[in-house]
Amino acid sequence: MPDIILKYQAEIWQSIGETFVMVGLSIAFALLVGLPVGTLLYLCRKGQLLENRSIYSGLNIFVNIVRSFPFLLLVVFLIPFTRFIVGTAIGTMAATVPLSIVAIAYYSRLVEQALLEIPRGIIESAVSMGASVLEIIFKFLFVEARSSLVLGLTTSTISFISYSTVMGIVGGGGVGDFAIRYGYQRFETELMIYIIVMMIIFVQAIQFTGTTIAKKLDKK
Amino acid sequence: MPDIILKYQAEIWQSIGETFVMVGLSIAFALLVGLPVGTLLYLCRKGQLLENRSIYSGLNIFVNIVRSFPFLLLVVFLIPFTRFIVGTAIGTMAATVPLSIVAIAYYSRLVEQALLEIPRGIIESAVSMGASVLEIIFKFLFVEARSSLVLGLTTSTISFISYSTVMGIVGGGGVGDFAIRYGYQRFETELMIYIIVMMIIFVQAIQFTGTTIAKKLDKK
Amino acid sequence: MISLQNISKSYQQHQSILQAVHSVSLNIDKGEIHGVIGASGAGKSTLLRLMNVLETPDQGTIVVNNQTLTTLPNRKLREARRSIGMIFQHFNLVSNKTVFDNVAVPLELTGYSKKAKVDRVNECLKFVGLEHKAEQYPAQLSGGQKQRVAIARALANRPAVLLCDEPTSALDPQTTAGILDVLKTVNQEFGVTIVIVSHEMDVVRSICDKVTVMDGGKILETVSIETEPYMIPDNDPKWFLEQLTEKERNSNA
Amino acid sequence: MISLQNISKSYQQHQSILQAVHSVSLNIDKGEIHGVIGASGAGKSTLLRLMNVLETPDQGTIVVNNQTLTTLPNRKLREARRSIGMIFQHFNLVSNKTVFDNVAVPLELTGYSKKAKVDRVNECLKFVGLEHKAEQYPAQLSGGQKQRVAIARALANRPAVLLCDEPTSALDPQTTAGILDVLKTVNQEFGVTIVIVSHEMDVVRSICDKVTVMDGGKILETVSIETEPYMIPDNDPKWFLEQLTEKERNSNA
Amino acid sequence: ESTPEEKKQVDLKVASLIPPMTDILEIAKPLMKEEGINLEIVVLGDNIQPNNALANKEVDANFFQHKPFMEQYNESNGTELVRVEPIYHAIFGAYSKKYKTMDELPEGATIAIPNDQINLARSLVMFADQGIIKLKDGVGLKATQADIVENVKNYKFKEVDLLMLARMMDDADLVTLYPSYAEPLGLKPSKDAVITENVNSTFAISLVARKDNAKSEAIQLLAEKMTGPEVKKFLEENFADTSLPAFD
Ligand SMILES: Nc1ncnc2c1ncn2[C@@H]1O[C@H](COP(=O)(O)OP(=O)(O)OP(=O)(O)O)[C@@H](O)[C@H]1O
Ligand SMILES: Nc1ncnc2c1ncn2[C@@H]1O[C@H](COP(=O)(O)OP(=O)(O)OP(=O)(O)O)[C@@H](O)[C@H]1O
Ligand SMILES: [Mg+2]
Ligand SMILES: [Mg+2]
Repeated sequence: MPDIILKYQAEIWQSIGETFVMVGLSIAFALLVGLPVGTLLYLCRKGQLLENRSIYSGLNIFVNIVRSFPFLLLVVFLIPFTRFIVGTAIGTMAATVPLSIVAIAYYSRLVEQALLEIPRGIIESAVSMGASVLEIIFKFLFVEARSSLVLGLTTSTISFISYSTVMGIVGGGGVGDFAIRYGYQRFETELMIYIIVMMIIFVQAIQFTGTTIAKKLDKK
Repeated sequence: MPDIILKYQAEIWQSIGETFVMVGLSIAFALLVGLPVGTLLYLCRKGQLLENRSIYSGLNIFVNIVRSFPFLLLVVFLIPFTRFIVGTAIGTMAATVPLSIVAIAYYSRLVEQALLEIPRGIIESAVSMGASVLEIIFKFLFVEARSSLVLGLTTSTISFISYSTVMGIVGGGGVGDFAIRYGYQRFETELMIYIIVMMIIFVQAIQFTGTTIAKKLDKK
Repeated sequence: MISLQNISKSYQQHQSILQAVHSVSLNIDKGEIHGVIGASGAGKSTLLRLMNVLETPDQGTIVVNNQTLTTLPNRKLREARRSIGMIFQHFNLVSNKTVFDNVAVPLELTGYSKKAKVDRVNECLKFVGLEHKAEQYPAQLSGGQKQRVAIARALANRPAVLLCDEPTSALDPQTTAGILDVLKTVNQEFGVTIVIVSHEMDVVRSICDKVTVMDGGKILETVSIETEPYMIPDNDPKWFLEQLTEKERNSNA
Repeated sequence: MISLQNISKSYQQHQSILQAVHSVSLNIDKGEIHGVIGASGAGKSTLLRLMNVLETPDQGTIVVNNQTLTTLPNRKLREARRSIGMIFQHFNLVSNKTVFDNVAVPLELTGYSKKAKVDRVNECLKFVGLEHKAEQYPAQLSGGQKQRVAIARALANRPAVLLCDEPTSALDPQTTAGILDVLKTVNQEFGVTIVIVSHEMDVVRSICDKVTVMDGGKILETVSIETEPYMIPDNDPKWFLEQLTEKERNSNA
Repeated sequence: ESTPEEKKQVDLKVASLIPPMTDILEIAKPLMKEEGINLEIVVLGDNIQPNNALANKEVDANFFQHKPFMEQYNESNGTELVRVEPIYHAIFGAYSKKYKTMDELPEGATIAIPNDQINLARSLVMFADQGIIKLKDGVGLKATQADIVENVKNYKFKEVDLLMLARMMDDADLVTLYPSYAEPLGLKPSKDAVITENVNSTFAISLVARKDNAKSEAIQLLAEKMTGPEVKKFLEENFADTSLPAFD
């Protein structure tokens, strides 16, 4: 193990932990909120099962607003909200609030797109069986789009990691911020490269896992 | 027109111009390079037409590396390359280099995913007609996936705008950076809000255009 | 059982409007096996899809099982549809579910117990001769096998009405005979009303009580026919050979 | 013209291996119309897909038009395939191209001039009776219309060999008769070799010179038959009615 | 069982950005512990958030800015942050790879300067003080490029993030740098700078707190430790001519 890594061992472990918290919670919110929001976006579209102009426009605008904010300013704008939710606006937990909101907006768009690829015939067969909307979602849409949904979550997770590197501004920490602060700002180039290599391996592993699962799930 | 906007009119126009240059070039590279790279990723996959483990792994790793780098550090790492390409590492043109590389990586992944949704039968029919790989790409793959490709480019463009807001660090400018520097750092909150509203409208317009075109193109 | 009153359905096509079904009225009695025939594009599939309001008619009322589907609130319509089985011209199987799971879906929707579900699915797969393919995915099946899965799925929930869009179009004569047998059985034993779109005249003749002939979106006529048995071939591949050579001999003679 | 030597093809299924085609050898002469029949899942589609190496055989050689497709380099294989038309069981139309553009694809691949292309596409659409649907997209067509587009597409490039997987499965008898006429014409006038998988015995009898019967992945036998004309119905919807009532009368009698 | 000493444990949170600021706080940490004060260093990533956090009482003090910057923040946000103690001078300078003096710098040369308001102004003021450009009268630390009224040699000022400046030595003819950024490049203000600013106590990096807690025992104790001999020794040993103690 290179000296420089040993020297900063404790900080590195801590920053890995912080990244896990930030990205982990973002994924959780992407799934718990982004998946439903994306599904609603799809269902409320023109010509779809729950066609509803106002819900569609509302969600669509929410997603676009979140995605059009410069991320730094989104973080700043959300500070009052963050303080309301987690009691403070600095630190790792505080960083998860803007990250999760971006995660929701980001993943919901990919979910919408994945569902749009499902052939009409499948939905027709579901309707003809008298399936309720919830049943259509769980027994047809999510089954048929599952490999796209996994690929989308993979892409999203990698983006969340990338977003999390900016969270240093509110003291969120994480490996990306560590690389910037210790490696870049202190010109510890070697340390920075080790951290970046670590991140690349990590991202590569996520992509590999995602692709493999998606392939396993795809029976088309 | 609010006074504060009139006061900074010149700067705002300039920053809009800078955003257009950065995002425009990113889109151009996404299309010129990202589209082919994504298509290759798809074609070289296991079980596909040009199955080729080494090309696939190579491109896949390139895309993952770009996407796993903290964006700030990517900008820094690319400085020598940027300098080689545009002669300098500061300014709007210099900012387009890392942005375009991110654009390529980002869009190519979405292209790969869009092409994966094409039913096998379509490709089989192309093969049975004796179409060459290039003909399959242009006369079948891109035709059948065109609405997904447009939606993917829409999502990407919005991400590029978001990425471009960070390019102030190398003097790239742009509206996002303007909002950060004048609005956030100089506490001109009103100005910041105007700019953000402008960006939201802009993003909304892009999304609307993309969705409309995609819908027009989709005949499934 | 099924009653269509003055039903029309048109589609926007390029620059013109196509009247796929035009002021059609039709009554089908309970327990009847009703055939629909006509040229390609005559509007047969559209008519069938109107019967469970999969296509909303531009005008007219549709009554199935004493319920006016065209005015039924959503929840009620769903319930009504659970007792209307449908076999699609293009099968519409869920490609990420196994054969077993595809057939199980309608049972899950009506809340069958696990045990009852397994039994019923296996029973239906046996009807169509696909017990051994239960764990396969649709992409691994031949055309005829897919079609038979779609038939098993439509039968699974013991529907009161069965709408079949060319249910034997991908099947060889032997398998067709087997499927027709199954349809006749459910019709006779459980009183299932069956509407069957088909272009195979032998099939229509052998199973239908009444037949509606469509042309250009309109009903030309509905006639009652007496069914004549579908010549059921042995389950022996040599049958194909005999068919060919026997005829051969005939024509040589 | 087509010669298969000891061809095998197996698929991985769940936990077992399925031998879809098992050591098949078959010779089809130039200008022959060759039928392939057999039960659902017998391996007919697989055999057909092997003939233009759309499925790579596990073993054996395939020679078409004096070219050994199994060993041909990629470029040559592509060229060879341009003169082999194929009609798929599931049509495989490009859903984002109009009917016209779907049929035009093979012509663009061989570099027809714009004018020649338009003429030829219109000609082929006329063969299948779909001139008026040229600007429609596949999603706007009925099942039979889609199938006819697939037929027009396969004919467009004036192939030397035509591989047809149940080309009339979605067609009513009248349209079937029309299509069979077209196939016979290209066979007689241009010497096109045709392989036709079908489960409609009437179709096979009426058009094939030789017929191969498949069972469980193997060839049971190949027999020569004398074609007996397909009863060509009038292009009048009343024909359906006559069919029903006439038989009716017969059986009443 | 708890001893009276443990009962007195006080937590003190201080926001900061980069070394040597964070180093100084690290030195103070064990010293504060002895006094029963648990010093927690909160590292943030831009130069607005530490003041926001302080104003919102999420931290008790911060250590990253000079007085004018704090005053500007107070003015814009209606807050009452106060300087507790100046700690060290970071001498701003301009460096070049190619040129040794301002006279060598050709007409139209590119000068990279920070892009945040206060440091942008500070570098413009530095050039103005040396007579290289002229600024509008009385703009002081509000200066932007728009306030340049005279620029005889037609220099082009390029605004770049503070973090990025050190990497711009190859791209610009002249780069303005904080010593903490110049040092890793082996550049020392006294020896290598083309020009430096006048040492001016207004720009000393200072410990800042709020009006309501500035006088508190813990903050005062921290100020004391940060100006103690340990910090002085550290700065002299490690940042001899880049960060000069602003206390004796
Ligand atoms: N891609 C595949 N993966 C696994 N098994 C397959 C695949 N394609 C075909 N099979 C199996 O191979 C066997 C032969 O299939 P094939 O499609 O050739 O039958 P077929 O004679 O055309 O039948 P049908 O008349 O029903 O179309 C079937 O049992 C089928 O399940
Ligand atoms: N979604 C649609 N959009 C536009 N036109 C449609 C649509 N669906 C069907 N049509 C048109 O309506 C007409 C009737 O179609 P339908 O599918 O009912 O015919 P069919 O009698 O079932 O024919 P086939 O025997 O070929 O399946 C056809 O001309 C078809 O082109
Ligand atoms: Mg139909
Ligand atoms: Mg088949």
